[in-house]
Amino acid sequence: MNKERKEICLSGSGGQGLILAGIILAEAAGIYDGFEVVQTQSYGPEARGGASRSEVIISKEKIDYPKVIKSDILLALTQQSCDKYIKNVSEDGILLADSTNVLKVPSFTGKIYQHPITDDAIKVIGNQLVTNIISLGIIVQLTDIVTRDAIKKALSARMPARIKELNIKALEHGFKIGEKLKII
Amino acid sequence: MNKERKEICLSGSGGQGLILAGIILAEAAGIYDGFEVVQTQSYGPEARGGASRSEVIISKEKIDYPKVIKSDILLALTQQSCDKYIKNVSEDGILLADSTNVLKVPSFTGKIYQHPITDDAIKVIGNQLVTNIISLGIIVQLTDIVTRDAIKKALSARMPARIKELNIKALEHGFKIGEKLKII
Amino acid sequence: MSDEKQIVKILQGNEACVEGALLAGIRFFAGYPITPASEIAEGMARRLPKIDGKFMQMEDEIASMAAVIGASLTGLKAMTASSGPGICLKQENIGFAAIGEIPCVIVNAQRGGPSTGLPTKPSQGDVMQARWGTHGDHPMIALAPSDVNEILEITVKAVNFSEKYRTPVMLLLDEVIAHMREKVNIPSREQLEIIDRKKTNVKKDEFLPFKADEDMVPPMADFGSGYRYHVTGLVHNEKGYPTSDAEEIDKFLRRLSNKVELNKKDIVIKEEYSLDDAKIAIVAYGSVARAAQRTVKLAREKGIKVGLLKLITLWPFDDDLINQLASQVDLIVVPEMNLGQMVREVQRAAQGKSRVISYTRIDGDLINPIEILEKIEEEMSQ
Amino acid sequence: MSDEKQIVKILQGNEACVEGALLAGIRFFAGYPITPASEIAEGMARRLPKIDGKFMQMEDEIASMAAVIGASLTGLKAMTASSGPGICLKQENIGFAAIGEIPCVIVNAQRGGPSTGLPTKPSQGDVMQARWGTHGDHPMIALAPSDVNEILEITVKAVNFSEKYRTPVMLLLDEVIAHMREKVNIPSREQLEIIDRKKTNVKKDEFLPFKADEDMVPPMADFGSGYRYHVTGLVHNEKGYPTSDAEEIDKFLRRLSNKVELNKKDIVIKEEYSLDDAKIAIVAYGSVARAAQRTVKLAREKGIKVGLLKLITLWPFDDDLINQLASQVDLIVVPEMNLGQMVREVQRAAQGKSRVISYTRIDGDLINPIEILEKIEEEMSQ
Amino acid sequence: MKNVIEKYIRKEMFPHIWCPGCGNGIVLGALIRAIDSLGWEKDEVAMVSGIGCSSRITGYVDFNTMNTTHGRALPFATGIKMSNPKLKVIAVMGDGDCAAIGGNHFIHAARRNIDITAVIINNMIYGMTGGQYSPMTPTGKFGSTAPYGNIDQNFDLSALAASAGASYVARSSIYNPNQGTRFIKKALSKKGFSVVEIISDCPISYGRMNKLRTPVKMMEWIKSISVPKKTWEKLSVEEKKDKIPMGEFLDICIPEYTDKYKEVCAIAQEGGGNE
Amino acid sequence: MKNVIEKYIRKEMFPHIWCPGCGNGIVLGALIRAIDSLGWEKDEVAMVSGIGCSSRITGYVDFNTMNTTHGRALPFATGIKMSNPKLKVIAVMGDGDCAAIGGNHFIHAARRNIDITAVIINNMIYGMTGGQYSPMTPTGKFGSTAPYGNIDQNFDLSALAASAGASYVARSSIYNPNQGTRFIKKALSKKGFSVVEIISDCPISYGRMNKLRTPVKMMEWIKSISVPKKTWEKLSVEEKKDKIPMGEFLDICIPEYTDKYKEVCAIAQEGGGNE
Amino acid sequence: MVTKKDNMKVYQNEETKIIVNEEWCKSCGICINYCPKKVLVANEKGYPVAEKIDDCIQCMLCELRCPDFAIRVENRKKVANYNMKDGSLED
Amino acid sequence: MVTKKDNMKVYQNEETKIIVNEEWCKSCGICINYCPKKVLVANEKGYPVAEKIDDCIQCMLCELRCPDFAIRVENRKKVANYNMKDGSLED
Ligand SMILES: Cc1ncc(C[n+]2csc(CCOP(=O)(O)OP(=O)(O)O)c2C)c(N)n1
Ligand SMILES: Cc1ncc(C[n+]2csc(CCOP(=O)(O)OP(=O)(O)O)c2C)c(N)n1
Ligand code: SF4
Ligand code: SF4
Ligand code: SF4
Ligand code: SF4
Ligand code: SF4
Ligand code: SF4
Ligand SMILES: [Mg+2]
Ligand SMILES: [Mg+2]
Repeated sequence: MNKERKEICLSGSGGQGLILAGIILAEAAGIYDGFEVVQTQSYGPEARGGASRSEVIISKEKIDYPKVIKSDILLALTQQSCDKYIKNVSEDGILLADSTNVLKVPSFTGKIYQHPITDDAIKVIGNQLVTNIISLGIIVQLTDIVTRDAIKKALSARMPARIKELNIKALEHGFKIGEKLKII
Repeated sequence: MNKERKEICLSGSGGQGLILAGIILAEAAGIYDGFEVVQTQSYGPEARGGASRSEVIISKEKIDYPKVIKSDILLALTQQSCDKYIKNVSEDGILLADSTNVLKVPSFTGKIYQHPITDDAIKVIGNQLVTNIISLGIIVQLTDIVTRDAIKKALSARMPARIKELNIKALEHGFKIGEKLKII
Repeated sequence: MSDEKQIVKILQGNEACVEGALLAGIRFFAGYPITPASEIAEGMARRLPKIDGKFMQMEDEIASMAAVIGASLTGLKAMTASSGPGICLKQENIGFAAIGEIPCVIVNAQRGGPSTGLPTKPSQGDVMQARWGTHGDHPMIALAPSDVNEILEITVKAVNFSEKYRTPVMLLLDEVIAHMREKVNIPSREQLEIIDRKKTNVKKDEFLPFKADEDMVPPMADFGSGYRYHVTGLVHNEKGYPTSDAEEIDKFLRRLSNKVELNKKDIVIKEEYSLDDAKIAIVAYGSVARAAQRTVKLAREKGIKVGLLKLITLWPFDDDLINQLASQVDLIVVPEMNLGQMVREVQRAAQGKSRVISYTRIDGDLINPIEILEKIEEEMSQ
Repeated sequence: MSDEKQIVKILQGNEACVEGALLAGIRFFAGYPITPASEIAEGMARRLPKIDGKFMQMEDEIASMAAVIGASLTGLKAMTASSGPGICLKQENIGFAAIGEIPCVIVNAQRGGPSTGLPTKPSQGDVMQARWGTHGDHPMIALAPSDVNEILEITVKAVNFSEKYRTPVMLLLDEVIAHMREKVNIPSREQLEIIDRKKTNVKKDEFLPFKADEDMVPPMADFGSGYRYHVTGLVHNEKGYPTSDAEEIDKFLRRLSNKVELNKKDIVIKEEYSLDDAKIAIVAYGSVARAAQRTVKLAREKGIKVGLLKLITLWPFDDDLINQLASQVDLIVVPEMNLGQMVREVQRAAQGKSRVISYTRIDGDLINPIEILEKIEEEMSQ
Repeated sequence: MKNVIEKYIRKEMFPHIWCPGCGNGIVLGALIRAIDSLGWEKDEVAMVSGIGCSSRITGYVDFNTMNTTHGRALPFATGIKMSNPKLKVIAVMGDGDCAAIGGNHFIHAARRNIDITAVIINNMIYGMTGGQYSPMTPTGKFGSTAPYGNIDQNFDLSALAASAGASYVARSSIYNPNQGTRFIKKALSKKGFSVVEIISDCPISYGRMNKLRTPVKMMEWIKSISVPKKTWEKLSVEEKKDKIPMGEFLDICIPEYTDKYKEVCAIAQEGGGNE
Repeated sequence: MKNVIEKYIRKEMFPHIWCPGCGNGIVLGALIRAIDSLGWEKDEVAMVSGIGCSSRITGYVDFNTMNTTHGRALPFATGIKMSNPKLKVIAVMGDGDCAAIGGNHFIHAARRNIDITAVIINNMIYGMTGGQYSPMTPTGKFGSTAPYGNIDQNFDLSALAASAGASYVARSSIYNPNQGTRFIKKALSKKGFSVVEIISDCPISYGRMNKLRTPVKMMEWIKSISVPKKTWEKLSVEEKKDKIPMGEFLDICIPEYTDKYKEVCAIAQEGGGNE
Repeated sequence: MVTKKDNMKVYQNEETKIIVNEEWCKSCGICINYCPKKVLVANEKGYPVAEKIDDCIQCMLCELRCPDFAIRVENRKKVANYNMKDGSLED
Repeated sequence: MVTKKDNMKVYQNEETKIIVNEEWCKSCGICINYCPKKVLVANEKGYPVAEKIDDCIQCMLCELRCPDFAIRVENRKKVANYNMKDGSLED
């Protein structure tokens, strides 16, 4: 990571596990890679887990303003979130769109990566719930925002035993896709 | 009444009807004699009628400060109240002490009148509860602070029919005592 | 006839409050007893049923405040009364009345605090609470009369302001004036300016319950009158529905506060005594203002040029008024029966243009005129 | 060993608050759920039983506050947490804790108000309520951290102050920092200064429960420890019994407030950024202070000499600090997520020595660094 | 032809904010059907709620509606009813709203026997705030503030309402919406304070923590704990454990508050009373 | 030889502030005698009250005492009991204190079945504030806020406590101080939430407005409305009117709250729970 | 027979008309699970499809239990109405 | 026999000692009215005087019902104690 402060926005709809993804990413960066890190989210009416956005800021220095100013990386798992948050991505930023749901990618000056992540979760890993983790894998592989080792450790530490293996599998699948996307 | 502002302090213990006496005096002065008037009192813990002091200020002009600064007239129905409030009577003021209870009159530069008012209430009128009204009668007769007509009207207006006569009798008894005391 | 109109009575402050409220059109009262405000409830309990008004003693102060708001929504002018401990409990629902823009009057007959404190002794310890007691930014009008006639008159004003601005209004009494009896001239309704809330007259399906007119106040409709709408304590849009749109939020919350702040001219009531040539000003309110009035007399007798600015409207606070005063005088003394609350506002508004000092008394007795004078003389000699 | 002492975790603000509280010795928590404070209760529910501490979910916020006070009297360090609507309800019993001199900590994770307002959005709308929410003159300490590490650290301080001064302490979070996750270095107990309340050691029949030492704070005794005494919300004498003696009242109420006001030096915590050569100062607190920190950077990059005074202790308010700052700079900007609350205190303390302006945002989003900078530039061009 | 539901809802507010499978919508349906069956005008109905997921209900119906503060629906409703007794006043509350913070208002409204119908949507949890246990969470079940299992007894709201002075008390569940509609209709028709408690689900909060994550699982569980009142009475103490009786528990005729208040006005206006 | 009362009171506070003939003193006597008969140490007793004339009681006894805020005695007491379960915790409340503003805490303390004894001095009026009617003022009687007669139903506190989950519930009166002492003793010995309601007088406020101005007249009236529980059960509805049953209404053994909390700690410390 | 109108899916035969509002339906599965005649099945998005509409007995349970007012059953012969048969569900 | 000690009035015979604390007594009249043996009469200030102390049966009712702890009955033969006979007052 060469920029002082990296801003990542993970967006989608409630129930897609984006807060958890943000936390894992933050833990990877903060605990295992030794960066400073802030993770925030926005909620719907009162706290019923209806969050649609989770933000992570990673920096070598102490982080002052804790919210995303311009995202360096946007993950969009739904069309709505893609349309809404793309405006706030920096000009040379990165968009990762889940083409299962994002059918129309908005015009954007930065880099665009597309992959049917939800489809993969269902078909390759066999569980829609790991869409978030596959996404993490792709992002890490694409951007080296944290080390693969760190994200793996963070994921392992978070996951209860019975679903750990499944999630690691999802993460590694994400790495693979990331590698492929990078080449394209 | 020649002084601009007259301050009267009616003191004793709770249950002696001093607030009522203050109100009647205030109504006599305010409604029937056309003065400006303020009546205040002090309470014990919360409002269980444990007041020990009722103050009336009568004036030809609008009354600013509503509390007694130096009493012109002090009625003391108990020893305790006499000892406590005598300090705050003006040098040429008047003390009316109920000698049934006030056995030791403190030294005082003004005029002192003494009469066993409670005894009279019991023995002459036949009801201890009219001690306050006899006292009013004495004060009015002694000081002309309000007209006798006014105090009589105010008393009549306040009292329920069944005890009106008794109270008028007490008031008039007070007038008589006042007259006697004046002569002494 | 004209004799009958002006009835003269010796009334207790709390009784005058009842009198004023009924004249202003209060027809619903819900309360819970507390010293020194109970006589207001007792008066209402006696009087309201005689005129088909509604009196309710609720299970607590929270419920009283709620019932008052509910009643106001049906179109009745509504009031509650309490003192410190009870006012604390009302705070959450006062906030609801503010955000729901529901007219109502809350009387606080102040006694010594904090907590149960000094239940039968006077205080002015709740004047900052009156402004800031409920959470979040909200409008607040608070009025503090200083004699029994004024209680009647200002109670009418309190009801009027609540109706005019669709907002809770706090009427701040203190134990001295609440329990004091004075001669009162009771006016007739015709002699008074009585303001009723603006009612909507748009078509029923075009009604936007929180769309304000130019005066920043939306016209209202009674529950049951055929205009069906939604009232919520959530931040809402003109339709009355919850919103999380930043622009709508901003617009609504600013209007809510501004309808009071920007109408200060109309809301601020004050009286001035001997200020014209004064070099020293006393700023006072409530029963203390009456001591200060006498202080002015006493000081002038001694040749000291003291004047008095008596504040009746405490909130919104009139910065300009104080700022001008500070330009004129060398010293402002603020005597209060608390540890120095409104003096902070005076200091803020004076902006260093004159010295501002606080004189405080908290032992349960009314500040007397001589104390204030002594304080002034002490300050003069410095 | 030293590795084990400093544990690094990614914690949510509310979690850091739990962590800090437990380190400071909190062993009793009573609460009632509310967004955005619920995670504090949830953390306590999980953690306290593991260390034989007591967690209670009460029937409402009033009861929670009461239970906390009762618990503290038995010797346990005690805490509650809520947000605006619940804080309103706690006010009466906060006053009781103040007058009874019972240590306890109240966390207010602020959300948008008034009333139900904007339950999931951040705000700083309760900072004046923190000072003036309960009726009557009372002491108040209120602390506002601005990052997750600081939450942990300041929570410890809040508990310490409450114990040291025997007084309720308000810890003011806002939704941003309450729900935000950051890297936290969790210290060991040994690395922290932990203050426990002074205990009495006089003979049991000589104990005067409200007789203060020189520091104005009376030593305490636990209920059940053999020192039997009376605690009341009435104004009381040194023995703890209700008094109506003017001198005792005055002495007690002044000591009560002064033990906080006159110990300002110890209680005021603040941080300064680039103030040395600043001609413009930002005064900020809570999450907004972090935006302001960046504003300072951005401004300096542009060559504008801006500095930041970050207030952590909001109450007692340090007039002198602001007054000095106002002497140094030409302009003070106070950005707040409310309609301008602490700015009033800044204006008061500045006494006209510098211009003081308010920048407000209330639409539910954190103020950003650029807005503040723009405001500064706008003011500079005037 | 307009559907009965459509006649009463604020369509622009739909789809509503409730989670998939949340019982609040089922109760709303039952309530609307009951009101419709009585032929009431929309203008004459006032509906008041507190705060909670369930309390959002007032935003969805086209009556005179109020979404107040947490726990306080009943005193707000009381102010409305006293001021305009012609209005039909309904208070809808969650279990936390009604039985935790609002418990006092509940028993006092019952004591006054004021003509208000209280509908309690009892999902046995604080839904809105994310699953803390409520006074109605069964002993032993989990909540986010009861991670080791809830040790509190829970209220029998019906017994409480009855002992406090209500006129009509009944309990049903979202499994049985016809019964719910019928009870609500009776409650609405009752002059006096009437209470209908509807056992509901919250797959998100209650379900998540109690291994009942889907609406259907929650519904099955509700079915499994429901016992008709008549059956209930015959059960042993042991058998009653973890079960909830359904049915009507009280239906009496006693003087109503706003009626009695009219008498007060009459006495006052005749110059009576205790002078 | 020291009198039993003297052993427990703060003599410097006497004579107390209560009015002549006020029942608060009689209840205080009964309470002290009950505690004495159990041989409890003064140090191990904590007594908590709210606000009202009756609540001044805590100032007069030489225990760990607390005179709190109006209506809140029970949650304060709950904090004490939870924190130090070894303390014997007693909450003394007035009828307004307990049943009006404090009603919710009352039913919740009962629901938790926490080991606190609640003693309610029911003089059927707000004494301290000068005679406003309370939720216990009998229908038809007068108060300063009920100048035309009280139209409210009043609570049956015993029924309420029982339906909310208490372990022991009894009622006596100041006419019968031995019975009061006996019930309080049983209540104190009970593990769990126990309630003793003592019907009391207030010649000043209640008496003044209801033609019972002397202590003896009030006492006679209390005697006249008291009916032993057994007799009560045999009365017709008509005969029950204006009468109050005296006796023990509930006495059961169910798990107590601080005990159950110990189990929570055990589970937590064994690493159990719902992760 | 399936017709489409806005987000309304209409299934009907001569006796019964079942209307599913797919904009409001949240795929909770309640209607499908509790249809006594198994008339309804879930499509790939979880919305109910009236596959066996001919088996429908118009018991209305799907409509009454739908938390989202997203399914309606109309009796095409009689006036559409909801079922108020008391106690029909007592169990 | 009457002795005086501070404000304590002591009335006694061989079996019974009745002590009235006149500083605490508020003349409520309860003890006097409810003494089953009419042992007590009021003096001019309303304080109880044990005129017929010989009739006293040590039922303790005066002591138990005194709201001011102002009257005490001691059994001079046995150890003074209060009466805890259960149900003795049931009526
Ligand atoms: C005074 C106050 N305390 C707490 C809250 C937070 N709060 C909002 S809803 C709720 C509980 C909701 O539970 P319930 O009443 O059962 O309704 P549900 O969401 O389950 O339908 C709480 C505690 C609040 N808004 N106000
Ligand atoms: C929050 C609050 N509300 C009201 C009061 C005023 N107040 C003091 S005592 C009391 C009622 C007393 O009645 P009760 O509890 O029956 O006790 P009693 O005086 O009859 O013994 C009231 C309303 C208060 N102190 N605090
Ligand atoms: S959280 Fe629970 S109660 Fe709230 S809407 Fe979702 S399912 Fe319903
Ligand atoms: S007012 Fe009534 S309750 Fe209070 S002390 Fe006097 S008699 Fe007792
Ligand atoms: S009406 Fe009954 S049978 Fe027909 S689809 Fe619905 S649930 Fe099935
Ligand atoms: S019950 Fe309603 S919301 Fe649920 S699947 Fe069926 S139609 Fe959709
Ligand atoms: S003990 Fe009994 S008999 Fe003797 S004086 Fe007292 S009441 Fe009378
Ligand atoms: S009962 Fe007590 S207070 Fe009353 S008269 Fe007898 S001794 Fe005196
Ligand atoms: Mg619920
Ligand atoms: Mg009472």
